[in-house]
Amino acid sequence: MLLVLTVSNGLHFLVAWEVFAVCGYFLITLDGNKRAVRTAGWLYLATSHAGTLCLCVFFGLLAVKTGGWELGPLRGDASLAPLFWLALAGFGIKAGIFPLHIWLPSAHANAPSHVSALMSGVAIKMGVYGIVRFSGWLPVPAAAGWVVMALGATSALLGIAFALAQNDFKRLLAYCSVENIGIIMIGIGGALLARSHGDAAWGRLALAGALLHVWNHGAFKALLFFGAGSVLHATGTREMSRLGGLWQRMPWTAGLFALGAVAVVGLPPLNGFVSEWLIYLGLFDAVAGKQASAWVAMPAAILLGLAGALALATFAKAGAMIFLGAARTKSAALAHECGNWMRGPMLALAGICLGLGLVPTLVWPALTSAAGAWQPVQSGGLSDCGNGEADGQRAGYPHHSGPGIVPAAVIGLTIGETHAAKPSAGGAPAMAEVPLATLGWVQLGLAGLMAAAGTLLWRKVMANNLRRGPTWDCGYAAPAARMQYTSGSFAGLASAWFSWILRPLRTMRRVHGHFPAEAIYQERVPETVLDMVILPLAARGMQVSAAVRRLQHGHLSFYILYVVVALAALASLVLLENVP
Amino acid sequence: MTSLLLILVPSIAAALAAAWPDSRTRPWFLPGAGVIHCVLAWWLFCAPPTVEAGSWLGFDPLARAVLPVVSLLFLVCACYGVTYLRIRSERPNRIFITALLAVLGLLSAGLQARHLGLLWIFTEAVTLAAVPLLHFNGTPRAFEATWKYLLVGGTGIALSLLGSLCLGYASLYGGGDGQLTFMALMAQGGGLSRPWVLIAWVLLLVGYGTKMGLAPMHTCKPDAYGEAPVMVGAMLAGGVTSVAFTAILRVRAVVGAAGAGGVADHTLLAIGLFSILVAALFLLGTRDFKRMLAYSSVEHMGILTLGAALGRAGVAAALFHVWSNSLTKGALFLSAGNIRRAAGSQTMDAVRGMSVLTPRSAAIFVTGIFAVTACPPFGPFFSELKVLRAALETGHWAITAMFLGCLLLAFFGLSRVAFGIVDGRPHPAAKAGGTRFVETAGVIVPPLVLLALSLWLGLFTPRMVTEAWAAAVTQLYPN
Amino acid sequence: MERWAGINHQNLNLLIGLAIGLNLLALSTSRLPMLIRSMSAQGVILGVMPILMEPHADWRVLLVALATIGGKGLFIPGMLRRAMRAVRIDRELEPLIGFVPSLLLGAGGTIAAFALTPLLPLLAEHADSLLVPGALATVITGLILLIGRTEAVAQVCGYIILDNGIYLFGLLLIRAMPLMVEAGVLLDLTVGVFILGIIVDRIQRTFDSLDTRILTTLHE
Amino acid sequence: MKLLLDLILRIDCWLLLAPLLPGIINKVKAWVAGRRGPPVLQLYYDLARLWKKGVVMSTLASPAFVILPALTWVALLSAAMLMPLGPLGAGLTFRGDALVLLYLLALGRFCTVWAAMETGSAFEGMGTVREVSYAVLAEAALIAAVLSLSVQSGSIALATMLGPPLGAGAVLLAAGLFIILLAENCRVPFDDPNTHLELAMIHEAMVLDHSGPPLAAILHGASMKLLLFAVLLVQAVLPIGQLQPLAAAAVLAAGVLGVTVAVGLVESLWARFAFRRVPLLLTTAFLLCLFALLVAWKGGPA
Repeated sequence: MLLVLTVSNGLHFLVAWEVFAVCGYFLITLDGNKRAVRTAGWLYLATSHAGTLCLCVFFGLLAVKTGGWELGPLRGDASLAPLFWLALAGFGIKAGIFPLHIWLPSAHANAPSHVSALMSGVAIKMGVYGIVRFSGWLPVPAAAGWVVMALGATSALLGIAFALAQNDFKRLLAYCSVENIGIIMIGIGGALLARSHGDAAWGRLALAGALLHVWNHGAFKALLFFGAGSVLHATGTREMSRLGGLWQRMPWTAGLFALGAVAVVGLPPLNGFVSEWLIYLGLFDAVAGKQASAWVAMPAAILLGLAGALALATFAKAGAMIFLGAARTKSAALAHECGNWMRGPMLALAGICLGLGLVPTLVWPALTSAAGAWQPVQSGGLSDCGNGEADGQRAGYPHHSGPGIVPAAVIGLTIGETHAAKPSAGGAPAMAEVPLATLGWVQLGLAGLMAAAGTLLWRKVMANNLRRGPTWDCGYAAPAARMQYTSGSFAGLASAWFSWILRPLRTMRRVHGHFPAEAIYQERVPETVLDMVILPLAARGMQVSAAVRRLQHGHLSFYILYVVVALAALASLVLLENVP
Repeated sequence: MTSLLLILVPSIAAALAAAWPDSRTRPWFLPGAGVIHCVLAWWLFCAPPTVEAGSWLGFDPLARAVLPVVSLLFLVCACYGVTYLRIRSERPNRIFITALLAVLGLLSAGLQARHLGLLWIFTEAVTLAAVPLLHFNGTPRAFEATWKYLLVGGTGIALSLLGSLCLGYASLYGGGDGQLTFMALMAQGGGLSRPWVLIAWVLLLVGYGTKMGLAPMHTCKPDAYGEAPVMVGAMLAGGVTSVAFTAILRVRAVVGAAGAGGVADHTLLAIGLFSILVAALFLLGTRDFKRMLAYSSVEHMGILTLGAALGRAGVAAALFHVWSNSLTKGALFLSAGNIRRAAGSQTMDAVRGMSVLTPRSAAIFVTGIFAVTACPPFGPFFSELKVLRAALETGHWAITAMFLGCLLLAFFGLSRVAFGIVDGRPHPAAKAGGTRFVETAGVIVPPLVLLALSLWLGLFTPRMVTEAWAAAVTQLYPN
Repeated sequence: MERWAGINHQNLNLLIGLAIGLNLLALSTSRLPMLIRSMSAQGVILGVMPILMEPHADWRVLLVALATIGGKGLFIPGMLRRAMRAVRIDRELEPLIGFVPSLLLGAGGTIAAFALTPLLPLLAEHADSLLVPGALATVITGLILLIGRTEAVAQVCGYIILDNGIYLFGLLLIRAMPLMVEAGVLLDLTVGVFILGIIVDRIQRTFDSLDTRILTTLHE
Repeated sequence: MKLLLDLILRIDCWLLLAPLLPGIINKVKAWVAGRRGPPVLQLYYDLARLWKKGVVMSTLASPAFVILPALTWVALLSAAMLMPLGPLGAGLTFRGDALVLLYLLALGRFCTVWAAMETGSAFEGMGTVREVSYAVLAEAALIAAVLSLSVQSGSIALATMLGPPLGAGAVLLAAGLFIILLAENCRVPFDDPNTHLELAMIHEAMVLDHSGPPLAAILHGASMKLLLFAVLLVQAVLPIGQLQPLAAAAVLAAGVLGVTVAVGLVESLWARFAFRRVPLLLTTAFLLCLFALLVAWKGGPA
């Protein structure tokens, strides 16, 4: 995988890419005895292969146009621009941008949780890496920025809408990855847009935000998947409607999951906010610029806000259904806390989330240099308040690798590689002024204040005498665990607004008559794109295949007839070309 | 002279094997002849002899670009065959071994044939020599497969004879002196009668295409590959098809010289793409993993044909693909044979969980499937990428898109079947079967070697091999 | 000399006409012995042709002629008769293409062959010969039999008639093609048909029938 | 030193003045209804009493149940610190603080929601669902409002965004922000803070189980939020930045008072909406803000 990041030859890139994809398959199917796991793994493999073929064409065309497999900045040749679409499709499948995400939910849900963490944290980022890398190296078509941003906004909104409607918490996290990729794509789209509008400074801002979000998402999503993994390990179910009240048995997991949830929703003072904030700044600048790009940036900003609010609902639901309230089933009531070996990595990841949130300036130099390397500029100085404080990260990049390699290192950092970053020597990028240091102080202050106020209130409450009693529940005499809001009912209100795309499948039996039978209400959200588009298409393909296979019926006479028919067909082809 | 030895050694070995009294030691003729043949072939490969322009037989650049890999494939299959025949000691092996050795000799002859008639004779002879190989198992199914192979193949062969005669008549009509060597025909070039050349081309393409197994003439292929012993399948898929392909290449060169190259390329393109498409559709639904390999072979024959239609770069890529496909397909056939033997069945419905029963063969099989579906870093990936690049260079956008779409479908089909038989829990019946198949070195090492060779070909394509392909292209496109 | 060639030419065309007639006979008959007989007669006729075409009876020409007559006229028909007798079936019961349609098809093919031949560029010496249309008609007949019949014996006959057609065409090149090559081709064909005969025999013994419609176990 | 003093003053200002607003609203409502109503300072009394009381906590809830109200309160207070107060300016101003403010509000919501779900009560679940769902729409409207301010002023710092010259879209924006204010603070017609029909509540349903000091924190936080939105509304539409400091302060105070009275009047004259009509109203607010944005973009100086 690291190979993917470091090669500078198209052929080697493809090799590394595909080997990495195939490894992904074997990781997903580690638990290969279950049919669902195998299906999910195969779906992953198949879509991934489709993406690789796109990339094969991409690199093939690149090689045809440039005459070799060597990669490098080629921004001069405008005829290469249409290739961007191929790269977008190929890398987009890996990244899981919305209509191409079909493999992602089931793969993430069925893989072992640490693998899900790795995939969500790193694997799908390879797609992002590809898009960033090649949009930086190649000229892009004029519409690229618009399309990428539109795709990103769609991914963000629909990804989180699907996440909200899920009952399987790992699927929820997977769809949330679709959302986060969408957020990253919004940032990248902003950068592309800025480039096509004369290299506006806000583009870099959006790109820096996107890259930082790559990093952040890696940290908090891994944390959440680890948390999900320990819940799965403890209770044996992925259905949130069968859980509840786990905080009592697994306080560590609950706390860390809550932390991850705050981070993923993008709330201050954690890291998710910092990157979203940067992307917002880019978008707001774009809108305030009143250029044509504002027409895209404006809806993108609003959709980003919508997605953020939905994410809040989603993770409030996830946290509440899994950890809060009363246990809904026996297995949830008998859960046990994960061991130290599971807790350790979670603590480390939580530390990263906290650290990146409170001291965002740590990564700033790497981000600016990456954004700069993406598009070197001739003029403009780095006007960054936070730059001066980042002296912890001052080792050097190998200079021979050139500026092009820097984005790789930025992503390299996301997976815990101890690369150290330093702004590359080649050209200081013009970055809009960003009070990142101030933001850091605000976040730090906020965290401090929260800790202080929380402690204070707790002490006050203890001093005032804390009593325990049953939940009041408006005086209802016999509250039961089954009366709690379930995952479906929690999401019902908001996901109803998206039923046009979610297309939930309902089974309902109402209470009827004087001696009613048991009433039932079930709702399941399908994989809409997969179930309603891809599978029907696949069924059609299988029909064609079945029809063609019927030709191989075993009757020799017909086989000889086929030979004669082929002869006639080829002869008529030749005739057609030779008769004027 | 050494090039004649390539034909003589297997022929003599075949004669000796036929006369050898002991059926337990007779299989050793296979690797014996294989080793000598392989050494000779690679010696000639490294030090290519000069071939006289008018000679009827010779180790010319095209033979040099194909023969070594066929020889290598035979050697590995022969080694596998020793173990295989020991397992199948209940079947008489005299005719089988004789025929297999004869096939090797005739393949060497067919690849080296530089004369229109001679080429046809050897290709036909290979077809006939393969017949005893197909019904080795002696089951009704095997006879049925043989019957179909013989009649469909025979029809193709008849058409290619008619085509050869037409090409000869084209030369005669154009004032040729009856020298029907390819060099002479190419030298005659525009002097050949165009209508006759075109008629000949269509007939020869269909005829040799039947031997290659291009759709829709592929119909006997799944039956034959499905019922024959696996190393025979490997030799058919890697060896016989190569002879037919070189035959098409040689004829294409003549047609090109006669000024009808464009038409020829269009027909090649059409039938190549059609083969890929049909094979992909078959692969999507097939449930028998040995027949699946046959369809995959149809697909790869389509890729070869496609490459042949794409000019110099395409032909070089296609020759590369001959190598990578032969080696990879060989590994697949041999490992599939192990699985077949261990599971006692060859359909997906009855075979499951082979990663438990035959872990090593299953691993080789799955790796082979990845290799043959053009996953790097194996040979087929690089050769197909070269075909792709050739297609892109010549600006065939729609064809590239179709080609890739079909590759994707083929991947779906192949991976579906492969994982279907490898994963899951084994059938209780297969587990409890009386004589358990043991994965000895004799049945594991050969496919592994082939897979390693495919990997080696992909990662470190030797300069000398690349040069051999380039030389063959120069022979086919002299100007 | 001139006259000799002229007479031979006439005789050759006569023989080819005969062969075409045999084609139609083969297409129309439902009785397998009749089919075999017409096929073997065609083989004998074809075997005589090279002797007529080559005024100087070379020993190699003689060899080719003898091999053709022996193989196609005697040996293979004998083998087929034996196989047929073993299953005690002597007629084609349910052909895929009926006898009248196949006869019409064959006639149509023959007419088309005659109509198309003038379109082909032929050397002057072949222009008024029936070789080319005769060859085409025979090839078409062979293909119709191969496709239309379901008895293995009939299919083998069809294949041999197809070969006969190609052999006829090959006579165009009898001067150009070195005889060694011609002999090799002939040998191949003979061996091929011989193997066909063996397999027919095996099929008869394995399945106790020669109806190829039962040979459809192998399918998708 | 001066900075510290300023900060303390400002905190005091927010802390002390905020509870006045609910009192005023209640007074207005009583006045319209012809009652005497509770004293304006009623909330102060309530807070003081709650602060001294003990706490009953559900057996299902974790300690976070008690701590989270404090975090909500801190989030709201921090948001208040970012809000400029007319001539006084903000406690802290930097590029992008508007977004921080928005997300601090979201943080406050998240903490409240989490605490509500701790109890496992169906009623709290109900309130939570409504809260997070309607917040989605309110968030979109709010972002659109902030965007329009940002377009108008060309800045993303609240200090420069607020107090603009009277723009063409001011009326639209005022209407939009006012609806958002009602929604975010759970006032009629979205929610009825005085009702005791739990089924019909949003915010109140979420805090049903709270008692003692945490409830005090929640109530005080809610009043701060109300003040925050009132200040935002006034500064967003009135040209306070163009006035003399004293006049600006007076206008600001008068504006806030006016908004508060308006809220009281709305509560007196309107009934609570059926829940299915709530999205409609919020969408209206969003569209109002969006139109304000377009007007600011196309109508304002380039």
